[in-house]
Amino acid sequence: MSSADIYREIILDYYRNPRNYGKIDNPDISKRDSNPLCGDELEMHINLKDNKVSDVKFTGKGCAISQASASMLTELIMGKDFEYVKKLTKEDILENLGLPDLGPARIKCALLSLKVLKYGIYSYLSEKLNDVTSADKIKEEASGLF
Amino acid sequence: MSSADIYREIILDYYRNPRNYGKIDNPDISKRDSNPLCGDELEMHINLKDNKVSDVKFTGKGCAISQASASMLTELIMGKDFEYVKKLTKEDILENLGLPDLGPARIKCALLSLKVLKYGIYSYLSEKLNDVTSADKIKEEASGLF
Amino acid sequence: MQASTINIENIRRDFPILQRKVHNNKPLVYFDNAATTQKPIQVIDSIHNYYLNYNSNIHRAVHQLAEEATAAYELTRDKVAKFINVNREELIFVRGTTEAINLIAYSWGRQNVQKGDIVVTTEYEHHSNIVPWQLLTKEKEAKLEYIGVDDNGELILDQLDDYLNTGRVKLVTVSHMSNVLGTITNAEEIIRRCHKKGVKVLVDAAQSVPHIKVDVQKLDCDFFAFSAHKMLGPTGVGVLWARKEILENMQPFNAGGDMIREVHKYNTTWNDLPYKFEAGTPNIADVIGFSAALDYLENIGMDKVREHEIELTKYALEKMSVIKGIKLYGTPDMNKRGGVISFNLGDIHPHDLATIIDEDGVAIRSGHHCAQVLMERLDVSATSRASFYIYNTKEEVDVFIRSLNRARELFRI
Amino acid sequence: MQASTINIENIRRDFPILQRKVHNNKPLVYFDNAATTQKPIQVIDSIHNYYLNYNSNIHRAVHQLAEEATAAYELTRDKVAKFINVNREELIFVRGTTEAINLIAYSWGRQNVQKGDIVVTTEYEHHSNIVPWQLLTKEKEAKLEYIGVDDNGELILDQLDDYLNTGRVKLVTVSHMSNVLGTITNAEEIIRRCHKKGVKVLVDAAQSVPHIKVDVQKLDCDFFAFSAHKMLGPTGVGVLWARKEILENMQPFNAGGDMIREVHKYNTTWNDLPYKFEAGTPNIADVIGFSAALDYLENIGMDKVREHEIELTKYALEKMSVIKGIKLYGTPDMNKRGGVISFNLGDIHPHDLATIIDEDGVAIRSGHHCAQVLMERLDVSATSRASFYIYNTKEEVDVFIRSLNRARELFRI
Ligand SMILES: Cc1ncc(COP(=O)(O)O)c(C=O)c1O
Ligand SMILES: Cc1ncc(COP(=O)(O)O)c(C=O)c1O
Repeated sequence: MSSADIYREIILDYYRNPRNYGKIDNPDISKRDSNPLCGDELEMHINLKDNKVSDVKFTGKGCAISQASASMLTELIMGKDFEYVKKLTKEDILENLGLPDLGPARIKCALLSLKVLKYGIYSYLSEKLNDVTSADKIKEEASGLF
Repeated sequence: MSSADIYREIILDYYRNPRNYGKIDNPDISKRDSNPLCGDELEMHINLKDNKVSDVKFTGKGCAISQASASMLTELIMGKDFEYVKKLTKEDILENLGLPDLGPARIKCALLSLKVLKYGIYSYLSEKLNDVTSADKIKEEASGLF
Repeated sequence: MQASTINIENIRRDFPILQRKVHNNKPLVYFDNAATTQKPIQVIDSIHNYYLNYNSNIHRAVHQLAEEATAAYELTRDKVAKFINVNREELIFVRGTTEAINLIAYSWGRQNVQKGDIVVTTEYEHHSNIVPWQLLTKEKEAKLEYIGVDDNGELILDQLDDYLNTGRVKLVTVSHMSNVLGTITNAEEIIRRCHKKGVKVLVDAAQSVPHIKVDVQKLDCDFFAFSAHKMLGPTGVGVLWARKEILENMQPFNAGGDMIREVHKYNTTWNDLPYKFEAGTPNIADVIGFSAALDYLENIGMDKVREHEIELTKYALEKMSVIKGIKLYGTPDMNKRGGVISFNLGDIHPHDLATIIDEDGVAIRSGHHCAQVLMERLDVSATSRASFYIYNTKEEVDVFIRSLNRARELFRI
Repeated sequence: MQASTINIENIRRDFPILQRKVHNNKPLVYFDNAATTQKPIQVIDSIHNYYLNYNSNIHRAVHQLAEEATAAYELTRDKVAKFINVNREELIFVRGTTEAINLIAYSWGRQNVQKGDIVVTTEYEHHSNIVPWQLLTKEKEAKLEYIGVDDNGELILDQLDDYLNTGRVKLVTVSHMSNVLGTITNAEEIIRRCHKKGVKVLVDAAQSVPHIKVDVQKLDCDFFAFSAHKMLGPTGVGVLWARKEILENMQPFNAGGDMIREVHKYNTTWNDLPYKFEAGTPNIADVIGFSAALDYLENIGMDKVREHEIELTKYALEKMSVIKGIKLYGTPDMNKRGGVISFNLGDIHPHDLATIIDEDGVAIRSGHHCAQVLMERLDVSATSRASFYIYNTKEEVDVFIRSLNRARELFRI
């Protein structure tokens, strides 16, 4: 993808005016991670109600791709069934971003938010729900992202 | 030098029937060293009387060159002035051995005996005679051999 | 074409990779030299020649290949010794600066740093000169302290005095040139102050030896480390120098073949310097290849290298400073900086910037540059960094500038 | 010409050094393969090609060269993983077997071996698998014990049981093939007995992986180490494998760039596996070159490699055994030995022998082979050692035998 394709108006807008930026007090799910290669940081907070995402926020520092990706991800999952959220794939994220063909150097930026989300769900499942089997599965998926 | 030149009758004879092989009880000078590259070992014992070498013996394990060199060196210094012994050079040893043109891989074998001798004199000068200046000079020489 | 003091056309011909085209046939503009430099054909061929003609393990065999390989390996040691003006027996080949610093931390550090002692580093160090000391001071219940960086990107030496006055400092460890700001450390002054108090100094020369003439005896430090791959040499080779008295009293680091004198079941004695610190089969081919890199730099002359970089950096700083929205880090005083320029352009994240200008063939680095402590100090998460070497030209700077402006437009700044 | 199962003429054409003449125009007969092997042109060209076309530092930059170099470097990890059948995230690139073992001793050893514990090694280990454990057990006031070697050159496994029965053993560390005797260790049996008692096992595979097919998962050991330069690869590259659970609980060894997640002034977190254990710029070019070596061996097939070496070793042992005054070490059972032959000829010291036959172009190793403990066990100060690889021929063995006889005559034996 050429950079003109990547840095479209919408990505820049989400980068500069991130939706759902902030924190939640005592969230059900809370996770922070960083990309050791580039230093990008991301923290995500989620509340669940009736097995749906009732609130979601993120904070972070990083490139336009990682921040726009995080912000768009929060919009994507807001109000959705928890089952749906658990099943999100790499392809879902890239499509949601409108960047299906990112090269290997930058795809990690786009996927950091999904990684944080999956690790957050892992902690939630294992620590709060004691559902070790599902937790391990999602941890596997998270570590396989990059 | 070709190996036919190196392994002359006389070297083999000194290798198989080393002169002055053995130990001295309570020698004035006593030193053991080994060549870390090949594992050759050598120990040398010397007695001095009236500033002359009154007795010298060696023991060791190693190749024909190192053992013949050690044995020939003992013969060379027996009865000699200590001053003469202190001044022996690399060239003296190689000439005494009849191997002036040894290559870099084997010259260390020929010089191990001189190295042990010089380190022995160093210990003697510094510990027994308290002659630090001469001792340091000879230590320099020893460590410069290889 | 170039007003440069070195014949840059000739030099560029020696670097085949500079003929390479990237992305849609753009000529490569390689400005990532602080990360690793390109290699002249002389270095590449020297490695090739080693494997084609005299590859062998070294030091212990008597056959001809082993003799030739050993001689060539040890010749590099002689050349390095001459290059930085030290004795060959004090020179230890390692993988790189990182391993050199870890060797000191493990061996000298664990013997000499005790509970309550202080190790002083600086806010502009590379992670390689921070994390080993974090591990050591944690193990020993000692303290790690930082000399701060002022707004010009220079060390605040008054803070050094404060630490020294505690009387608990065992080591001051400082990079000779910042890999982010390009600041050239006043190492002589630091060493003078430390030695007055009997404190040892380690100089991380990863960014200095490749770019400025360094005489280690004159510098008078105690430990000195750098990497071959940042000065035209192969990857996998670094150099540690330390004073003989220190090395003699240090325990070995890695143990194994070559570093021993005699091994018995329950006790072992060590080989002479420098071999005591080179355990196992070393990186023979690349140490030999490093010789050619040293020859190449000596041939040009380190003064000329420095002059060329000053000229190029001045030119680039001038052109960059007028770009709208740019923020340049580090001192404007060329006497105090090398050919490394860190910057940020508007709110474009450095990764995004690097991606955009990569399309124009320009290779720069973006991120924290293994200097997260400095990033915190500068209050940024990352910077972009262009860094120059002997084969770079003003024309390449022009391409770079044009590309920065394209990025600016893309981000509507 | 050769009854060999591999096409040796084709193979020899890939190794340019085999065309070399030494001393007075004698063709090189290279029998020093246990020290280091020669490299096929595919490996040599792969390194050349890296420097000519895509040299760059890896992992952190986004420009095109960095992307290409990173991909090639990580591809080697995939290939190694496949070659020994493990997961890529458990594979750490180091300088060689020596560094791999030291890494385990420093990191895992210092965390897990306590006062009074026992580390068990064997009498036929290389210094690299003895001295690190001497240092560790001394520091920890633990004990180092040795499994003895019988007159056939095999380990006396009853002694292992005695040690295990003490209940104090933390680690058994054993070479998979002796670099002096060529004995192939019954590692499966050792691992079985150790795991029954919950004891970890390190396998030094420096001499096995290059010569026999090894499936690490089947072997079921806990740590596994080998060197690229002994299997057609470049110098300066080695591999450490360990189980994920173990690596995850291990402290880092060297600290610096690339192995961190976040560095703050007073605390730092680690990168994921395997990067947590790869600090600083690695030996990029040579790791990439190692890929070509693995391809080369896979192409021939490790079973074929083994067959060829058995045939050659059998042939050499037959011819050598009738030389007057010769003493051969190790087992005559070819199922239990690799292509390494240690011997002594009359009272000719191995160094003298090596010098003499070097004149005929034959490169063998002489000395203690970094196995002084074994030399004491065999009650010799040194042995001569001929060791074979895929490019060696029976004709070369004939040259070697003639040369041994010339040495015998020169020494009047
Ligand atoms: C100042 C400084 N120190 C240390 C290092 C580490 O060097 P290496 O990665 O070669 O070990 C670098 C380069 O990355 C550096 O710039
Ligand atoms: C059995 C064994 N272990 C360890 C080593 C050390 O390997 P390296 O020198 O590549 O570190 C060797 C080779 O020298 C060896 O033969």
